[in-house]
Amino acid sequence: MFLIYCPYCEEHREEEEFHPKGQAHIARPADPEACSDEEWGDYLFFRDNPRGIHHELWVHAVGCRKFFNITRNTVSYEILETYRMGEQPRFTAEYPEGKPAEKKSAAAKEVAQQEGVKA
Amino acid sequence: MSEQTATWYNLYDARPQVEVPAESPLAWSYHHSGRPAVGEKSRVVLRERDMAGHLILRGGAIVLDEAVRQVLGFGLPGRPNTLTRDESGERSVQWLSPDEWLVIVPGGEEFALEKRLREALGDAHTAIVNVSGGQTLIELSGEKARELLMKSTPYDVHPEAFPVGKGVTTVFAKANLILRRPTEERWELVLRRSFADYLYRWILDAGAEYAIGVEG
Amino acid sequence: MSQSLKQPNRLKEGGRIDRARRLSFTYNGKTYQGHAGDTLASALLANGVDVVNRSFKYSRPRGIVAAGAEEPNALVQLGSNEAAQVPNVRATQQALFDGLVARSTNGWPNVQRDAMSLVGKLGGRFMPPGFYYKTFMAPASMWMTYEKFIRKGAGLGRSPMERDPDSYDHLNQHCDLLVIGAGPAGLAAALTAARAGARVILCDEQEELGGSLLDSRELLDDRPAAQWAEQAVAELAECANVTLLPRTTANGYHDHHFVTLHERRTEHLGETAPTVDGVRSTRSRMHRVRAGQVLLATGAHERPLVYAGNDVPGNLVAGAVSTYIRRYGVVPGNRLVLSVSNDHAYRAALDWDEAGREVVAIVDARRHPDGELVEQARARGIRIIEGSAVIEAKGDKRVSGARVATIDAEAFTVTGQAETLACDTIASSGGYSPVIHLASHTGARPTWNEEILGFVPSLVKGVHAAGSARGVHDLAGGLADGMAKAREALTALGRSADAIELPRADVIREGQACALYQVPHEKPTLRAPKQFVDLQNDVTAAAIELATREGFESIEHVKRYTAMGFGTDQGKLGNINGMAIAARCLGKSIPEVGTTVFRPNYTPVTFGAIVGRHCRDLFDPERYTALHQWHVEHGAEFEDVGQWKRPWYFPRTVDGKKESMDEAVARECLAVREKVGILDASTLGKIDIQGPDAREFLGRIYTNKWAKLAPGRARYGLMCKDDGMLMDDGTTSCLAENHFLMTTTTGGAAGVMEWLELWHQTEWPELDVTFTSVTDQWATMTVTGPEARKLLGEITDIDLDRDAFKFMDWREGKVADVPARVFRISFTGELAYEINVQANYAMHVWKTLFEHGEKYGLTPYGTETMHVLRAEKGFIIAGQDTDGSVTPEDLGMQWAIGYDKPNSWVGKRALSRPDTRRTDRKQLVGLRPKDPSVVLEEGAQIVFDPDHAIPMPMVGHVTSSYYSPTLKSGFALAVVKGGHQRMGETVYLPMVDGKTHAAEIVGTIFVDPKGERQNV
Amino acid sequence: MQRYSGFGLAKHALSHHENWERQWRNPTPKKQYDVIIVGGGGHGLATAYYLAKEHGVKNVAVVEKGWLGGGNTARNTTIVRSNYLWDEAAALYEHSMKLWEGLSQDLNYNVMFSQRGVMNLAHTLQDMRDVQRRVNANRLNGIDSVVLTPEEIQEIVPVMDCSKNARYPILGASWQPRAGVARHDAVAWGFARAADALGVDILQNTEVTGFKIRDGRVYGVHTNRGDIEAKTVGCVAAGNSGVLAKMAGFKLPLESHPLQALVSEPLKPVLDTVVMSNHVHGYISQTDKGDLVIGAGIDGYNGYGQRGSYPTVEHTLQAIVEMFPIFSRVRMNRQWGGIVDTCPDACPILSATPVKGLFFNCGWGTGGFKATPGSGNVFAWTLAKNQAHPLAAPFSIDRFHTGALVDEHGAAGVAH
Repeated sequence: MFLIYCPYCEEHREEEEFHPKGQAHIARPADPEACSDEEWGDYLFFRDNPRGIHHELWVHAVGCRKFFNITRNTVSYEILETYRMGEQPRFTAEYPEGKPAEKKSAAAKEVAQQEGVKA
Repeated sequence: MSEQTATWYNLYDARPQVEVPAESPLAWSYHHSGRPAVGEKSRVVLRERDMAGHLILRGGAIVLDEAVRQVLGFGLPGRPNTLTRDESGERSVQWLSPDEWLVIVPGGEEFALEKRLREALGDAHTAIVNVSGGQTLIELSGEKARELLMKSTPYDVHPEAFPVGKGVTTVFAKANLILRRPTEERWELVLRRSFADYLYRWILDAGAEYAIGVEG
Repeated sequence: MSQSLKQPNRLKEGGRIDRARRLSFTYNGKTYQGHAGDTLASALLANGVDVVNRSFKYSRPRGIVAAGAEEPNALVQLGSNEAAQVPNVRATQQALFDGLVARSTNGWPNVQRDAMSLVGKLGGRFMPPGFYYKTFMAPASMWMTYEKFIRKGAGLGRSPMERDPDSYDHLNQHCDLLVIGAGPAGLAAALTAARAGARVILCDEQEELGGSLLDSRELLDDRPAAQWAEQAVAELAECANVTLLPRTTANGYHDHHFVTLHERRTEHLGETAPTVDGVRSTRSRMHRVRAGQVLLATGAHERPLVYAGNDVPGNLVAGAVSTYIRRYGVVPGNRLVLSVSNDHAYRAALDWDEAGREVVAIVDARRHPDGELVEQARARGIRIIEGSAVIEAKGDKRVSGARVATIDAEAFTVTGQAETLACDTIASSGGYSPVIHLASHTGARPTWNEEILGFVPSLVKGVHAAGSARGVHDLAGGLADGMAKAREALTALGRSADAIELPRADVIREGQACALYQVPHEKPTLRAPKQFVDLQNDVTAAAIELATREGFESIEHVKRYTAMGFGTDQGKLGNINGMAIAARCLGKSIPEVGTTVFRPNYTPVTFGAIVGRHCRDLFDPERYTALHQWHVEHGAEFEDVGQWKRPWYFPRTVDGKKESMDEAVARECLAVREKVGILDASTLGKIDIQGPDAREFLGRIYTNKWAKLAPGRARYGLMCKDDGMLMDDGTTSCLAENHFLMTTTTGGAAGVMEWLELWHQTEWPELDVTFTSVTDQWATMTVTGPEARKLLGEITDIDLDRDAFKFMDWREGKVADVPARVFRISFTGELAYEINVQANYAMHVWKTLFEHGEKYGLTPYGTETMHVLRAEKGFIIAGQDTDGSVTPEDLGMQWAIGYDKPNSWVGKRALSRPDTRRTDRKQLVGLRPKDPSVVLEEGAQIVFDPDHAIPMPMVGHVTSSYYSPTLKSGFALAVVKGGHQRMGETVYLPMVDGKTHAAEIVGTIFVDPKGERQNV
Repeated sequence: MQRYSGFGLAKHALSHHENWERQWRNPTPKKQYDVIIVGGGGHGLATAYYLAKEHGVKNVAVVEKGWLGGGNTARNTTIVRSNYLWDEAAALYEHSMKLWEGLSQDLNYNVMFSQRGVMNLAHTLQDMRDVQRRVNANRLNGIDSVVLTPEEIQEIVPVMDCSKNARYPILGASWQPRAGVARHDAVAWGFARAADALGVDILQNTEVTGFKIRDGRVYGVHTNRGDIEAKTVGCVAAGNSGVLAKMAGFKLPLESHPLQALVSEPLKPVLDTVVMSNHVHGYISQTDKGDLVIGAGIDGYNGYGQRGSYPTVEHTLQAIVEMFPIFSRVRMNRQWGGIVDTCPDACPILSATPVKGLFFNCGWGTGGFKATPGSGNVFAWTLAKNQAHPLAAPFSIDRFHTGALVDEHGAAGVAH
């Protein structure tokens, strides 16, 4: 059973609170009517299925109900990072140790997040 | 409140103005499963705080924080998974998600609160949803309350991980609920109406070895 | 029933048993005595019981071999009555309690004289590995008969045939450090972490914490090691941050340091859980532990040597001999021959000697053993036979002698003449295998360590191993290792722990062990007497050799072909020996042959403990509406819809006779069509939608248009997935300009809620809109029928005038003094009002309606009547009339598709794919059976040509079918290929009973096609 | 090939089993074959066997990265049935069922196919409609299938709780008497031995690292033991199909998920048939050795780890104890996970690909084991004739673009 860091609740929670929702970063074509049948079929059904680093969409179903992304190794099941919608992963198949350039901006983002609400 | 907001949202007081019989979500459970008496050996005590006012607020934190402060006299909790309360402890606001909070106030206050919040919010879009009939709040206390929770939820309820002032939505048995810890001795569980009987039966079953008693 | 009071093998003193407490127990119908602190195994040995079972395949007599979880033979059936039966209990792990009743698992008529043993003796030769695959094939028709006999002979214990009287529970635990195993390394680790203030859980599978310290010969701080263990446990017990769990087995290591610990809470007390203060205890408990770090201090299992006749009762592993003597005060025989490859095992001979019984000889495979323990044995005058091994045990139901010869282990040959030593016990040791099972569960492959001649665990991040579990077998080393690894673990958590003062242990110099697994015999393996590798599955060295000859070269193939390691012990004793034999046969090294993968569970776990409290009436939540009590009190029969209990129908009892469903439904239907009925519709999903972009969002998520829906109005909507297939439907009302109330199907509520959030959060975050579930907030009562207006008019202040409050309008007002939103939505085709009130007041409103409704003939109806009425009107039920392969067009609902909306709403693009454009798709139609008395079967398949041979081309099926009391006829909804173009055609429905029904394709609306009745 | 028989067994016993032959060779890869099958599981070995036996194509290599039969063949719950809802799926699985019925004799290897019947329980009114729909469809497709009442169910499975006070009472079931279970490992071994005897080279520990593709056509594979050439390559690699497709430069509509199963300790015979319940989520049968074999649901995330989530196991056992309260005191011995490659419509892909000469047979989801002989048979035909077998035609990759799915998720709702 996974232990998953929810980037919105900002703490680790048990897998029982989450649902996996397939591959992350699948954008719906901007103009579906302009898509060929082939392109539409690809969008609907064709997914990466890597052995190794994979980006997944999950939802914190029993919790904050927010969707977010997980970078996870599909063999070891190690979770390398979780990140909010709209953000890009640091760990990718190309950069299994993390993209060097983005480390700084990720840190900056964290500071921004912590400011949050002025209580 | 501006005239426009009045046409934007349906403001609606669901509570009758005259006295009519009301039933908490646990009415059937009390009837059907009974209420074991609280006795000397009871190491867990359950008490329902029924008929309270429950509101869900959804929107931007900064705007809402100001409105809530203005109306309730205290602000939104600043961190995830925490709650703020007024001095009496009867009114609380709990973080549910980055744009969602649960407000619990004494029964009957919720509609006035909703109206005043709407006024304070002006044109800012915020959803306020009255869910007072859809859920109820129970309290668990006693030396074995924490162990009973450990039987039921995978969330860590150790004081280190769950200090006073914390509140989370989590898995409980095969349902989910909101679990909060307003004071050192007391745990609060917010149950959804339709799951209330299942959860009540679960809690009685899990609490049997602690001679659980139900107050009221 | 006979009785035995003597315990011939019990020592006068020693052991950790409570001699003052005598317990009596029954084994195979005979009553024996033991003591508190005994296991069933130690008590049986104390009583001189040699044969405890018959083997699985060959029915050979078997005795106790080990003292713990690795025991392969001593499996018993526990329980004095049917409901208390527990099959396959390992006697070495079952604490003795007074009144325990056990039988051996195999053996008929009894273990001493077993009928099947003849088959084993004679037929054993005809049962090489894989023999089933090679025979029983002719004639083909006989296989099921052969199989019956094979099944009868197989299996170990038997399932109870009555319901379990006990209950079980779970406890969710969280800790910084989970320490598994409370031997020297585990105790040192737990003390280190506990003193540093960390949250620690320490568990051990044995009855008492202490592990090997409990039967150690060694001293700690000049006192028996067990005393230090007691002191350490006492200190830990005082720590608020420490949870101690004896009798608790870590049975599975799951992802991210989630470990399940099975605590046997009462199995040492009786066969069923005791009642304390009127409350029955749970029999066992599963701790679901989420640990920050895990330390495996699981020790090692001793490997026996594989020699001929090594399964005859009286053959034990050396360490077990010490355990029985030192922990239980039991010597399992009189005359011992010890066959070893290492120094460590000499302890067994020293203990035996000290117990006052004869050590015939120590047979050491090494040419020049010279460690301290060897010297001690020599000093006592024990005969040591060097460069040799026991090559064969003699005896039938008990060892009678050991054939000993010099061997060349590397060349795998016997080099000298065998000598037979008279003895009744042979103990052997081929080395020690770290218990790597839990580490292996994580997916990490163990690696072979040539120095310790064993696999050591590979560890994923956050897992640590200490002591024997990673091959550090000496006491001082184990203690130090436990402390060091605990400190490492806490450092990894960002904490720290100081070093603690460890007790002083003597360092015993041990000589190098030699590699010995299978002992050579004068005869080649295939011809030698059976040399057992896996005792539980009767797998011999010859079987492994044969498997490799037949081309099974991967260790996984060998295991599967021979069944090695597939027993309830998962090959704890035998696997490494089996791999070594396979390696020898294949001319490879052990690591080349492969590693073995262990899976949970470490030892078997009761289903009940895994199930916990989630059984019986807590198996799955039952969801109730606010009106549940009324339904129960009015005799409703309930239908399961998702987790909801919905009233299905309300049978009446007239003159003592209860209506059938058909009778009740006919009455309820007519009541609605002719008078007025009421339905509890509270289970429908309800979602409150607010925001400036709410309308835009609806326009994108629904297939139809929402731009112009005015406040006060409601509209029916269809929701598709992006593949164009219908997903859910329901009405949505405009409460105010930026405020909507959506309804969903009962079963679809949670899914739709998540669906809305998915699209909002991932695709259209720019839309300012929020969704809140209000399913539980509102109770919904549908009052419907010609008299509905009159009835409702009596108790509401809402103007119900047909022009003031039109069909598909909603109004707010009071009903029975309770604020209500009333929706003129009809799912029955009749005049209908859906009254929504805050659920706490629902019962009051419902009862008030009945107070006023009697004169109108107000009739409660359930889901079945609702279905009939809606089907008469051609209204679909998503999930019944659709199945994930039906588009709105297939349903003939083009009127609800906004082809010209400005956005490409969800599902639109998919409707223009080649397959969705086909005109011969299965389309929703009505069916009228030619014979009006026929109610077609739901699920009946439709054909055009009923005379076609099988396989018969099918063109659709019946999705909904009922008898209509209004039409006085059966009628149905169905999907038919190209159905929309086939109105008036006849189709056929061939049924199981051989009959074929004919039906006419008609429109889907059977009653009031113009919709006048709902619009009055 | 030595023929196996009871008499032969006795003869070998007298010579101390010293003269048994290898069941298959351990050949050195040739440079070139007519056909390469990638994947030495049940389906791949069956494909090779039928290529050699029925199409005379004997110069065939089966390339397996580990040990043969080591994937899902070794890790499934061994259920064999053909009572699928849709015509296309039913035809394919019934074709397979007919091959199962003579398989032991055909292969001269007892695969212990035990036709003890499979029961799919219905617990809700919608379940019942689905059962009736499927049974009616099965019968018109010539597949044995009946609807059982609770009383009939109780008679076949006396140890199950068929009472009305269960949380989800059993309302009925579908029942396929010809369905049953088989000895999974033996299926792989039997096909391997028979294929080997016909000349097929089974290359174990040989991993495909890439495809040789030129001008849109395949002409061989790269492996860790060197390049091997062939103009026709069939990939039958289950969970690893996606990885292979990526090597060949295209995507498949597949996701690989963990599917868990577990066994109890061996028990004396107590359950004589296969019982499946989709509603409470569990299925169970008893092996000839006495273990209760219990299947769990698919985990929702992608995974190649041969492990799944523990709560899945908990829920499965809750369902089993709900149906069989007497098993509460029985103990679970072992659990494991397979990797199932699933298509969006829960049906397989038996298809040509954008690369000429390269074919894929995958996406069997939870239906793989029962399809083994049929899948191999149909795929062999497809490879030999370079065109889709009529039974394979509906399962082409194209369907995910045209929309012509064969949606077994739908009303069938029956997996495994």
